[in-house]
Amino acid sequence: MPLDAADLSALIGLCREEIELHCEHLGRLDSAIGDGDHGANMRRGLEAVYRERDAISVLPLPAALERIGLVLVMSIGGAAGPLYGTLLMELGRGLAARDLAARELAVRELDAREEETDFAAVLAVAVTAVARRGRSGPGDKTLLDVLYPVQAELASHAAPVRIAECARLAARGTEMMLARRGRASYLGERSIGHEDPGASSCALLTMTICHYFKEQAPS
Amino acid sequence: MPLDAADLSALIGLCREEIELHCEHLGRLDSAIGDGDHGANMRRGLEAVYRERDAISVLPLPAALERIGLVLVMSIGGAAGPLYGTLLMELGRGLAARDLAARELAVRELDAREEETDFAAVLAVAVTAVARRGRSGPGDKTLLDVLYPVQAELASHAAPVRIAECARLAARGTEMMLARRGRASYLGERSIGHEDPGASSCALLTMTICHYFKEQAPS
Amino acid sequence: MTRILHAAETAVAQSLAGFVAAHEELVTFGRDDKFVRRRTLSPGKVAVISGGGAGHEPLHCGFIGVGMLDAACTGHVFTSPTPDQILAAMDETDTGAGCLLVVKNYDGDVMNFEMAAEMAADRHRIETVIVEDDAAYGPSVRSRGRRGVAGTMVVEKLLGAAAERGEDLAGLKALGEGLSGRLRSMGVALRGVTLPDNTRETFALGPDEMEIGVGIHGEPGLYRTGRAGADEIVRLLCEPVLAQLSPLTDARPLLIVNGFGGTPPIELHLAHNLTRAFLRQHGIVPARALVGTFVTSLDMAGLSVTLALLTPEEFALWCAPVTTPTLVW
Amino acid sequence: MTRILHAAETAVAQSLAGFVAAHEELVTFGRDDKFVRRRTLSPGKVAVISGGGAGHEPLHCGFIGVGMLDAACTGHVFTSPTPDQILAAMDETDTGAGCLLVVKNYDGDVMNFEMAAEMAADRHRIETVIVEDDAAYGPSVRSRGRRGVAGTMVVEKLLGAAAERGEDLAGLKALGEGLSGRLRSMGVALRGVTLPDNTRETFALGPDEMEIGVGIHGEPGLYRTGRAGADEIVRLLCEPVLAQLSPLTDARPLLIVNGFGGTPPIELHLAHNLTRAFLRQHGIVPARALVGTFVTSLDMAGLSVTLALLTPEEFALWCAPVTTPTLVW
Ligand SMILES: Nc1ncnc2c1ncn2[C@@H]1O[C@H](COP(=O)(O)OP(=O)(O)O)[C@@H](O)[C@H]1O
Ligand SMILES: Nc1ncnc2c1ncn2[C@@H]1O[C@H](COP(=O)(O)OP(=O)(O)O)[C@@H](O)[C@H]1O
Ligand SMILES: [Mg+2]
Ligand SMILES: [Mg+2]
Ligand SMILES: [Mg+2]
Ligand SMILES: [Mg+2]
Repeated sequence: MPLDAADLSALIGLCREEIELHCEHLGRLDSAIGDGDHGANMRRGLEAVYRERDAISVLPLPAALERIGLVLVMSIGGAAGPLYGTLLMELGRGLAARDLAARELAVRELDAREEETDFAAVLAVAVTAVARRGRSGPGDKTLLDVLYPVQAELASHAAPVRIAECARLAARGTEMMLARRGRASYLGERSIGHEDPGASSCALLTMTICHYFKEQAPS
Repeated sequence: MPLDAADLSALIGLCREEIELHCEHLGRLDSAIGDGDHGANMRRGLEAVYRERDAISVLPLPAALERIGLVLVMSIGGAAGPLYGTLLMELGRGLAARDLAARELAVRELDAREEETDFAAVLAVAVTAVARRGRSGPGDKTLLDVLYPVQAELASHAAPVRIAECARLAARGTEMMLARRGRASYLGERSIGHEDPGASSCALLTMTICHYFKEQAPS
Repeated sequence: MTRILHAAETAVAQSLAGFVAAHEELVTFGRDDKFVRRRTLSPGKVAVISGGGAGHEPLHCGFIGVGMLDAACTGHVFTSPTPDQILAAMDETDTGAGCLLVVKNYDGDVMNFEMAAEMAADRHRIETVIVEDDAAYGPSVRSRGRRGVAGTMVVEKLLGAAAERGEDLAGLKALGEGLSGRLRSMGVALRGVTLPDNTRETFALGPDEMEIGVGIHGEPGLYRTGRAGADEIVRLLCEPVLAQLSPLTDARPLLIVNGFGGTPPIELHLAHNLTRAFLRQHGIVPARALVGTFVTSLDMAGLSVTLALLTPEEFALWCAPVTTPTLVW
Repeated sequence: MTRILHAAETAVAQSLAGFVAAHEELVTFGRDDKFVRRRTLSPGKVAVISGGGAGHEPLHCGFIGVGMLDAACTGHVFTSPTPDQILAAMDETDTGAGCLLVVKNYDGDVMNFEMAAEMAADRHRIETVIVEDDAAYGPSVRSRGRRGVAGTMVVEKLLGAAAERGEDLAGLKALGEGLSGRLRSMGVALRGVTLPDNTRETFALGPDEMEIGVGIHGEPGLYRTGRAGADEIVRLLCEPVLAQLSPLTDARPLLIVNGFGGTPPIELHLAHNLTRAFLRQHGIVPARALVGTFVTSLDMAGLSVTLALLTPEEFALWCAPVTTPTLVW
């Protein structure tokens, strides 16, 4: 589904609301195995993006995503800032590169399914960039443990509800993991039994986006 | 009743035990309207005297009392140190002066009643010295509110039980007073409703001494 | 000590030993460890001596050194030192010009220093300056005057600098007394003090309460009220201070924001900034400001604001060089 | 802030403003208040830049000045600063010899400084020294290495002194990395941290509990145990430190006893004295000791012990003159 300015603006607003709603919950998750600020950090980031939403949503999608990433990096700080920032900046850059390549070779427009495949490929690259930034990988009990399965679902053309459900379960699945990255890793065994706050915020945002796509999808 | 070395040593031991027993209680009284250390302060003083009891109790009574006062001054600190110290040092000095005067004029030995009158007079001077040291007077909610009535009872030849009871009631009587000296005075109206810790320790010591005299008195 | 448990009787001595070991180039123990003194004395200079109960560190020992104190006597926690300590300090640091005693106005401190001064009257020339800067208690409330709190460090700094410059005993006494109307402090506690002997707090505050007008001995303050925001706290502290300060033309205002032991630097600097804003609204711009933990009440959470309206000469004494464990400039 | 309530979003900015106002002869805000820097830069000297989340004061801003840092970037409480702050600091303080970034080893700090360094790679020569001195976490437990805690101030002091002396970027990097095996710290918390946003503690300790191996972000430590006496606490802190330090012949041991924000000087000096006694039993006599509140975790009660086995040259750098808001000698 192509995103126009109204979609993007609406999505920014919805993501901000979602984080606001779960701000305390994210803080509490982070208190248990980190330093308790993940909710406040994410809120600060989403508020900054929200303040710029008018300027952002009129940009072409790749530029808009890259801009969102930069705003997140420059406002969140902590671990979450560079990670979410890298994700969106790389997504934007990847899409821009794809558009450029597509335009150069362009014989015909891509159909929706091809576009999805393409997007999944770009996302895969972006997720890899996040992993490189965090020097981390699957099973480390981080937001990557949501990003990897979400990307995989997308690559297999799952429906939005399916992807949302996958994100939710993936976040919950971090509960039993032993943290090997971020502040939670200082707890060693004691990190087991608590859901990772970054995975949780990542699932919330994924679910919000999927929900929007489901609602907007031509039925 | 004349005090010999055994009496003095026994009294020192009893006073020390009494303070030890009520140390926490005195601390709690001081926490309510002061800084919470009166029990610990008094214990430190009595322990110091107890450590020197052998050397002290062989001294003539006036010298023994003066020495006890000095040990208290040099070990207690805070407000209680100079006050109890002044009381005992002045008592000792007053008795020494009386003994000297008596020896000079001495026609005959004093009888018990005369001796008591004499002691009451010396105590009155010592209590006045305490008041001067503390720049305080009756009704200020301090140990003086026990010392004044105890001195008056002694002057009127009251029996030990009577004096002990008077001390107990006098200490309790400070509960309703508004403190005008010491740390409790910073509380103003809020000092009302709590017994003064210094008055309380003074009553405890008075009662201990009176009890000893009662037990020892020829029945 | 309070939280770091250690036998209460030896904790103060241990802590003093740790302090002296950390600053051995500047300070050393006096005879029988009864007090702490400068390593090197200046012959012919008045000896400036202070002291008080433990639990207020870095006051007083942290202010021993060139340009400030010659010796400090430490008592047990919240308990005035005893006369023998003060006597020993006078005997060892009086190099001929006499001793100036700086005493915080608490009955216990006043009486112990007074007894020491009486006992040494035959062998030392002695003057005493009583510090009473606490704006929480006007003399009307208590005939014995105000408490000495964080303003004590201002008196010690000015007298120390003047003594270093060669001021005599009478001059120092006059300087100290001249300051008293122009020096006020006011404190707030946000959590009571844990006493060393027991883990009980001297006054327990609920998480939504604060105690205004506290001193530095864990004694309760002037009144208790609901926890207010930082702006309101600053107003509650500054208003009584301003109301009680004697005005002075051509004043050099000195501001001190002092932490009570359990409040970290980030909060003190926040309060400092708000205090400056409040003072600015009242036409006062500090010529100097000092923010930190200087006069504590064990681990009490909270802080005090001290304002001193200094004459240009007094301000010069404040700015004069100082080399102590706590202040160096 | 934590106890002195103030809107969490503006509290850090207010506190920084209060800090700068208190030390305006030494420091000033950089562009758009994004960082704090020395008032006067030395052209041709490598710019030593550090930073991290707020809540650790006086680290890092309190160490800006001659002989130590050129600039420090402060993030929100316990949150790394963002790359734009670090970029602005590099742009404003690099006088030609490049920038040395001193970064505590937390994923957030490392990533933000790294992004800034990548973004500025075209216009600045940059080297980064990662501090990882926390003895609570050996590299075996966590492949990403130890946390950076109170030892950070040692690295900042030595690199600052070396930069002042004219050391180049490569030399500073080598100096910082050479130190890492000989610098260890270990901390204990006796009461958790109250977060500014809410009055909740990040980890709640009972009055009879303590948390060993804590860091400086209110995160729980290595293990929790019953409250021990001061001697035992010192042993629990010193043993892992000693076990992990690489031995060095002719070492000059530097000892730092650091308070976490809620622990008063009297307790720190007590712990210092007991630590000296413990070290003496293990054949170590500190050549220098520093006791105070330097690297905090808001108002957390507790302290850390840092031991650095310095070479004679490194020790000379430690002793070299320094003029900052926090350290002056
Ligand atoms: N090295 C890393 N790689 C991937 N994700 C990480 C890493 N470090 C932390 N995270 C993620 O960041 C989250 C914490 O973010 P946040 O609380 O905002 O930052 P901070 O840890 O700096 O306080 C963690 O829950 C985890 O999901
Ligand atoms: N100025 C004074 N005159 C007489 N008694 C006083 C005075 N100041 C204090 N006291 C007495 O001393 C007691 C407190 O002693 P203590 O707690 O040992 O000393 P501090 O107040 O220095 O902690 C008070 O309860 C009171 O009885
Ligand atoms: Mg966090
Ligand atoms: Mg008391
Ligand atoms: Mg006391
Ligand atoms: Mg954080």
